[in-house]
Amino acid sequence: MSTIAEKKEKVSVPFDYNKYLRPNKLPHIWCPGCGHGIVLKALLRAIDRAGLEKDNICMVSGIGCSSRTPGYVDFNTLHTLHGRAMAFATGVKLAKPELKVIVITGDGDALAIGGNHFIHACRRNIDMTVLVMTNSTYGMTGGQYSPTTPLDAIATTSRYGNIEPPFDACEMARASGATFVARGTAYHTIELERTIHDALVHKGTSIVDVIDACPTYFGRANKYKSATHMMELIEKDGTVNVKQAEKLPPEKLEGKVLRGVLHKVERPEYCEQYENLIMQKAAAKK
Amino acid sequence: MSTIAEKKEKVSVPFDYNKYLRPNKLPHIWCPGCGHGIVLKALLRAIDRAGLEKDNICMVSGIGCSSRTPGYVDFNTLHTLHGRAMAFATGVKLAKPELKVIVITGDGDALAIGGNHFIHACRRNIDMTVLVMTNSTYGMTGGQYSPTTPLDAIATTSRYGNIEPPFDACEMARASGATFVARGTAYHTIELERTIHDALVHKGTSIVDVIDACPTYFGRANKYKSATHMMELIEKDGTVNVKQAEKLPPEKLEGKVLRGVLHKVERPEYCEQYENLIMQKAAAKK
Amino acid sequence: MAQKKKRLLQGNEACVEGALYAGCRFYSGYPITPSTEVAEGMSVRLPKVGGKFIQMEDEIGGIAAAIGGSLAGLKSMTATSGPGFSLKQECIGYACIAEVPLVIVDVMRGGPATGYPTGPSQSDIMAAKWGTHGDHPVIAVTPSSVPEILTETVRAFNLAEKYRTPVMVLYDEIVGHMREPLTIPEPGELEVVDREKATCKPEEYFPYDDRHLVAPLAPFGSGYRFHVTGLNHKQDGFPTNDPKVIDRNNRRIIEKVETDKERIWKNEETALDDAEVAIFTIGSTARSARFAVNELRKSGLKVGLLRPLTIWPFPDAAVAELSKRVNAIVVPELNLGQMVHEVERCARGNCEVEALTRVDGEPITPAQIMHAVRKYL
Amino acid sequence: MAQKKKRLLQGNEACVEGALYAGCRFYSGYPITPSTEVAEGMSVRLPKVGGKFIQMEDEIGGIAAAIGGSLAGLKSMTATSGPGFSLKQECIGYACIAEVPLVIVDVMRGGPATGYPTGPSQSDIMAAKWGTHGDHPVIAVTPSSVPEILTETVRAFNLAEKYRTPVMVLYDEIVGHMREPLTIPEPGELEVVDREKATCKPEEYFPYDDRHLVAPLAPFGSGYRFHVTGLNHKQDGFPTNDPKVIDRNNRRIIEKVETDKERIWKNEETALDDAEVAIFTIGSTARSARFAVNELRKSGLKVGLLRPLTIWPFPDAAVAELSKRVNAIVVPELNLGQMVHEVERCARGNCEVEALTRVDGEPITPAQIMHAVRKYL
Amino acid sequence: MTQAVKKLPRIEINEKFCKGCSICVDFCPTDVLELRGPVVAVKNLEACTRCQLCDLRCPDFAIQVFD
Amino acid sequence: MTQAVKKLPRIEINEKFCKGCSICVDFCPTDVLELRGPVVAVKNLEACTRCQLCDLRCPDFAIQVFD
Amino acid sequence: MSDRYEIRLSGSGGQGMILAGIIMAEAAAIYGDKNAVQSQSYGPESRGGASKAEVIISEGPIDYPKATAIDCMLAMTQEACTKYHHDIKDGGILIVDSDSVKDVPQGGFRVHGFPITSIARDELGKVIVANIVSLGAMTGLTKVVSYESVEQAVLARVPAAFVDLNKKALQRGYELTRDLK
Amino acid sequence: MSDRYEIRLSGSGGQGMILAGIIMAEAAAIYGDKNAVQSQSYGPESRGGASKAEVIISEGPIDYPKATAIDCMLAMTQEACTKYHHDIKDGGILIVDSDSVKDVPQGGFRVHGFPITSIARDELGKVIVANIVSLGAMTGLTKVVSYESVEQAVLARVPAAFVDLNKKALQRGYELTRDLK
Ligand SMILES: Cc1ncc(C[n+]2csc(CCOP(=O)(O)OP(=O)(O)O)c2C)c(N)n1
Ligand SMILES: Cc1ncc(C[n+]2csc(CCOP(=O)(O)OP(=O)(O)O)c2C)c(N)n1
Ligand code: SF4
Ligand code: SF4
Ligand code: SF4
Ligand code: SF4
Ligand code: SF4
Ligand code: SF4
Ligand SMILES: [Mg+2]
Ligand SMILES: [Mg+2]
Repeated sequence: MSTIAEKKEKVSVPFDYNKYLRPNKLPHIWCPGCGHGIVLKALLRAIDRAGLEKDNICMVSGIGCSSRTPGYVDFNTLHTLHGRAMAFATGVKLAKPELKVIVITGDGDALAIGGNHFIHACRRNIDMTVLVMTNSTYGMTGGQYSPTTPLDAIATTSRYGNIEPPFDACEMARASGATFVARGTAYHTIELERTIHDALVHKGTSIVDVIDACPTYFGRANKYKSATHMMELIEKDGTVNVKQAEKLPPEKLEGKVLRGVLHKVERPEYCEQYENLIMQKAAAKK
Repeated sequence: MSTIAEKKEKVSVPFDYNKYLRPNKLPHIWCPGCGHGIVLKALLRAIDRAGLEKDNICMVSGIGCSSRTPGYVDFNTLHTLHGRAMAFATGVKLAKPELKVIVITGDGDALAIGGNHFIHACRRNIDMTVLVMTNSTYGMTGGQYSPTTPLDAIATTSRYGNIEPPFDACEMARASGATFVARGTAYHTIELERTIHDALVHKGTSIVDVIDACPTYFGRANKYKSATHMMELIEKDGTVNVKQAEKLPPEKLEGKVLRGVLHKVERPEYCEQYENLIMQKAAAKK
Repeated sequence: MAQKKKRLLQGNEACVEGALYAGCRFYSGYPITPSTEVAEGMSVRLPKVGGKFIQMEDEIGGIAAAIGGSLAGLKSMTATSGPGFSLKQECIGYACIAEVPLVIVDVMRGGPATGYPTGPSQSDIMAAKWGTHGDHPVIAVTPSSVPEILTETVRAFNLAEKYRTPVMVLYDEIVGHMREPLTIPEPGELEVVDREKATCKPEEYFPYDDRHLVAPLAPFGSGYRFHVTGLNHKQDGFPTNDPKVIDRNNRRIIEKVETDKERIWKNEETALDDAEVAIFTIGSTARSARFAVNELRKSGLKVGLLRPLTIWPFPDAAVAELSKRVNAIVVPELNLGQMVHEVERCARGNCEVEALTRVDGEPITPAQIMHAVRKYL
Repeated sequence: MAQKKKRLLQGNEACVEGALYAGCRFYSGYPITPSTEVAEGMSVRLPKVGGKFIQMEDEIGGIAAAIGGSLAGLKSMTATSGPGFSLKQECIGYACIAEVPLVIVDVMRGGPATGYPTGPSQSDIMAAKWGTHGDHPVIAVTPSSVPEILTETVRAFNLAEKYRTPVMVLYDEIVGHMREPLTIPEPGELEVVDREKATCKPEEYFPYDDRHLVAPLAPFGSGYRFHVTGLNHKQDGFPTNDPKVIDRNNRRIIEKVETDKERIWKNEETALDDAEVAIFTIGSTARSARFAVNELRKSGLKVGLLRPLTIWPFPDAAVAELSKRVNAIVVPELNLGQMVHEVERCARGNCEVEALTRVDGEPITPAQIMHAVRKYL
Repeated sequence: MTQAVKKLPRIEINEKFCKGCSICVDFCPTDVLELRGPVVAVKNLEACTRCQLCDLRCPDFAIQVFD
Repeated sequence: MTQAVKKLPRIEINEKFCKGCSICVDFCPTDVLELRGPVVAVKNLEACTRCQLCDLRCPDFAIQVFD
Repeated sequence: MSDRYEIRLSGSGGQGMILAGIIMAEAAAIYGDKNAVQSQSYGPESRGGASKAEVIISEGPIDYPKATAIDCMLAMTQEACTKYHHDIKDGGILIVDSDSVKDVPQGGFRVHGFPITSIARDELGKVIVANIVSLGAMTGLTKVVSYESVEQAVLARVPAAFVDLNKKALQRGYELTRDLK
Repeated sequence: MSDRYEIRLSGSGGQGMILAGIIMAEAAAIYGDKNAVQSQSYGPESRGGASKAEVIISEGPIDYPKATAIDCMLAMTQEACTKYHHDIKDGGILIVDSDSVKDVPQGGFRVHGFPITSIARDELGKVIVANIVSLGAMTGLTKVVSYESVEQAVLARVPAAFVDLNKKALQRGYELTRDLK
């Protein structure tokens, strides 16, 4: 399955992103160095690898910089309201289960205002892949603290340092019932592509928490020198792959965030249950 | 600390509930056999044991049968909107940290419409004790399925059996950051009193998930013969104390829900942090 | 035909029958008194016809999922009451600007806030029109009997699909909970409007095609890949800052309803021909009014009733015309004065306009109306 | 006095200054363009004066916590824009029925839904009045300059505390984001109203004491133990089904504002004495209108401006009176026609009433107003 | 009515509050209580061990056991 | 411009898309790229190993490396 | 409106008054050839407390769905009787369960007391059918709907296993009124 | 209104046009003795793209806060210049950064081109102060506010460490206009 090695050996044509993009909508609105674009590219490669058809994909987002993603991709795309992506997506999926539903959301969108829809979608195990673009801030509105902002960090509404402990989106997803929970970063793009691929082919709610960076607001306010600097400190040095972690001594894991597939179980999917149980029992009870 | 034994030995005057009640508001509106009244009594005893002053208690609830509790008790009482109890409570507590804030809520109120406020209050670790009266239904509106309704159970909106897996409120609370997480039942009233007491004296967000029963809707729809029957099957036989569980073989634990204090850690409390960090830094930065 | 049978149904049950008759195949919502029976009915009935029912985590999720279901091609509905109606407001605006067909049932109860959950009321009439922020079109129908809840729910779906906009079915708790005999109409008996299909090539498809007041809406997954947003957008659905386009689109979504309002209006007139005093009211209150009109006419008093079945767009033409021929219009409503403002506006001082309000959780009685009307006779 | 210094402030910053001046010590909200600077300012300033700031998980939490803060005794505020305003509606109704003093700032942007986040608009005027379900009182002030945002925010707090009700501060993005010179008033310079204290014995305290239109509100934890609910309640705060009590309470919360509206109204009149045409407008549009009036007066044209600083309760008396002495009232607004309905209602056909609407994200210019007005001269 | 030698407990039942749910009856370890029509009643006071379980589990503040 | 013997890769840069964030420059293992004014440019094509990291991490669809 | 017949059934929550009202309305409108409207009201406390259902029966259209001048009222509890008897019209009928209603109100109406609950419990063995017993009595006293229609309506609403019991209950109630006029 | 003086500063997001506008307004209203109103507009895409700030300066009250007939406009980019120059009034001034604006629009206004960005980058070593250079030039050309007021306003807005740099930038911009009139 691994393609890192392959890629290094084979000299290949680069990936044709245009196949999945709406090229006339580019360049996108994201700031220089914003991680959202990197994540989008990994997603497109993962979609390609999973062999999904454009007509069968419905991408749903909320509001935020990250939630602007659907505007750039050539699927059925639905840019909804702040926090409501997963609720809209639930309707789309239940109404038309043959669609592959992908939700693109930000840490604010998914975990602040949208927290309730997030946990309930996970609980139902409705088949959708959710990418949470965790940049620890509300980028769109100019850098307020979010539910994933680290303690003590500076934001426009925490100018004296943040006192609210951050959520771990993966823990939340698992506790609320998601059957596939993983984490990636915008730095580890090949790993991210593979992780997203695995999420896409999973049946049920698959959550991928993607650590990325908002150099414009989070970066500047917290004295990161550049997007690169953030990627190195937060994404590269701040995380460790869950497989590698098994081999590391606890000291080395302190303060590190785990990457990779953190949780995967099989549990009946919502729409299938609806079809199998509800429709059949209803038909029987004429 | 244990008082079960003591109680059995001493022949004592019964507990004077009237001290904490608004007697002219009774009898309460709850149906015959509804567990909410049992939980309320355990809470009042726990409050007494914790030595809390009536003037210093603010009890906040949402909407639901369970959320009617504040109307009967002689504290500062706030009956809010469906799902919003913890958000209102956050305001009360932050504005006046010297108040002991107790939130009474139902499984629908706390975990369906109120899920977002629930997880965020836990995350902030704001000092309040939250009793979730989990009766696996929306009692107030006549018995629809709730986020804690078991699979296959019958409700007025799941007449063919429920296909939505239930939340584990304790798991959710822990994953979102609550520093005290416990579970009790309306059957184990002495244990419940102790658990609530421990929650009350804990500094930070303390969640007590109380398994109780709605004989009127959940009970009738699911062929329980009586309130007693429900208490025996769901609360007594369906649960096991976490301490006992340690000694039991895994087979015996299958399908059982754990009671007792499931999680307790010390972490800075929100209002204290606000006082210590924010106010001080702000004052310094004149 | 053999099965055609009269049944005694509750208003909320008739709403379920109407929705199914109209072809509704998606329901998502959150229970709330006094609308809960609509959800309960849909949960039992939808699966039998291959439709989807889901109880969401809250009212916002309820309407959001319904919008999603509609975009995926199913006729969709949600139902609620007071507090839930307030919570749905943001999404109502979304359905308006994104032009998503949807039926929203609001069984009105006493407010504000939790108010009086089981008390009848007509206090969401203005909230139906102005509840969400920003300018937007509103269509709202106001049945006043159990059979009419069925037919008006069907009409609501028809209007929603025809104008690609959310349509509200507003009725008070009395009508929602009372039972009347009703024969479910046969297929074909009532008109059922289906969504206009996109027929062009996918490359040429614009979800907000400039050439139409209402463009066809292709369902997601039908080979037409397009973008839907709640931002101001161009005909292709993508966001824009172009003032001209924004202006045009904002005005168009209102005009599509306003310019066609003659077709959307539906008024019932009782004894208005020679009336000196008119009563203007809806829902259960219109039943009291009809009772009162009958009684007063028995005494030879010239009283009539104008009962709008479409309250939004407001029947301004009918009221304006009426105001020129009567001495007074009395507006009984189960609130503290809402429709009366609109009646006053349309009457332009031509006649007296008086509100008869009640907010104690009890219905307005025929006697109250008779009393109010007599003043002007 | 030494520190008294002129500063160039943004409208949203002036709102922060006004709130602090008025004694606001609690802010909870959720960021949203174009109101975010209010939250940001409060987050920096409140801790310095011992006040509390919290960014909640969403707008509902934002207003809910603010109501909680107010009940605990602190003057409280929340700020938002369009979509957030819609989300807060249910809680607004709660504050109305539970009679909790609160200031709600709504910096208006293009809608509906996400609409045009950075585009100026005045399209929440009707939503401010009718957004929440159920009948309820509304007070809303409408400043049109940066210094006025400060003074009107102070007035909003005063009104909120005096009438125990939520008060809205409504202004458009232009006024919210523009900068003007401003001198922060000294303590004492502006009136500051504090909440009436309960003085009776705790056993005799009724939070909704029948003997008052507005009863004193004791803070939680002050030794007065009482009950607050969003259900219809008796004077002791406990729920009731008694129709008489429900009626009385529902009417009282509206009457406390209606009967005192002469004191709540605040209108600015410009060149109205001999005007043949009047302009009625608010916010940034009133600035365009004043510019237009000045220009037209230079040409000897008899045009005047009525600018309400209190839009709710609607200045019906002023408009009615005006309608009798002018040929026309022109109502420019950054929406598709909202205030104009009220003006029409109050004018009762006495004069022409014309809306001048704009919804393309650009301001209404003086030239547009001049053009509209000239028709009637 | 009982001619007890040793001091018997006093079981106070508030008939206005009791809703006859039968919880106290069912869980009394010594079968002291019974339902009489819509409310609970004492049928066998001697057997009462003062364990207070009836009070602890009564949802309606309707029964208390005094020494 | 380069007179390579072995076949060199072709690095395509879309200057309209490039926002000069420098990520590709900083992470190129062989220092092939540099910022020239507001956009990226190739400074040392020979060193390119075709590892594609620049493409993978460019947020702006602005750089691709062809064989 | 002269043929408008107004019925109110009152008792406490759980006594089946609403179901009785529905059956009465179905008897008139589905199994009979009249029109009927049934309505009810309950407080926010939907559990316990006094509850009432109303049925308006008429040959023609029924506008106002609530009682204005009651032709026949049933009261199963004292509380309901006291609270709801005021609108009975002169010449109307008040049927009370004499097991519970001791303090019978006076007025321009006829009062009939029957031991409805004890008949249900003691004679028929199921207190739950008290509402059907009372329906029988009401049918006999009012004659607004035929016995056959009411019987059909009852049987359509009860589970097969309880058909006989309910039939008996209805009949027993009806019999109570045989000697009265 | 005759003394109403309208300024528009335009460029791309991040070039500090809004800050320059604020400084201009503060120079007039805080450090000078006039009245001033500053406003700006940005699209929903707040990042990148053309951005503009406007300042109205007057002796008396300022009603309409937006530009109607611009006395002086600054354009730092071609896009901004093309998009925003239309409202310059006859006899007005257009200042362009000649490094970026190659296609200079024609009209009844005077155009002054200065290599503002290169001066900032090459002479002063910090491209970021281009906005201050342009303020200097604007001060010199418009004379609507005194140099001293502008300098005070600049210094009040910049961190202590950058006082000298900004002073120099302002002066350098002002000097550009010395020989012009
Ligand atoms: C109901 C509502 N509340 C608030 C906003 C304002 N708003 C837009 S995006 C956003 C936060 C976005 O944060 P996140 O989801 O993390 O996305 P990012 O921009 O960081 O990618 C906020 C608060 C809104 N549009 N709607
Ligand atoms: C916004 C809103 N939505 C819905 C309702 C209707 N409602 C009232 S209580 C309730 C559910 C209560 O369930 P739970 O919290 O579990 O309490 P219980 O009655 O079971 O004790 C619902 C759906 C409401 N009052 N407000
Ligand atoms: S503001 Fe932050 S999150 Fe938004 S586009 Fe810029 S860098 Fe990305
Ligand atoms: S309905 Fe259920 S939860 Fe509500 S009071 Fe009755 S038994 Fe309790
Ligand atoms: S105290 Fe114990 S033994 Fe006595 S009646 Fe109560 S439960 Fe029974
Ligand atoms: S538990 Fe309480 S309410 Fe139930 S029967 Fe016993 S005394 Fe009565
Ligand atoms: S392919 Fe690799 S070596 Fe070549 S330019 Fe890109 S990052 Fe550098
Ligand atoms: S990573 Fe992309 S956008 Fe950034 S400098 Fe390189 S090519 Fe340009
Ligand atoms: Mg973010
Ligand atoms: Mg519950």
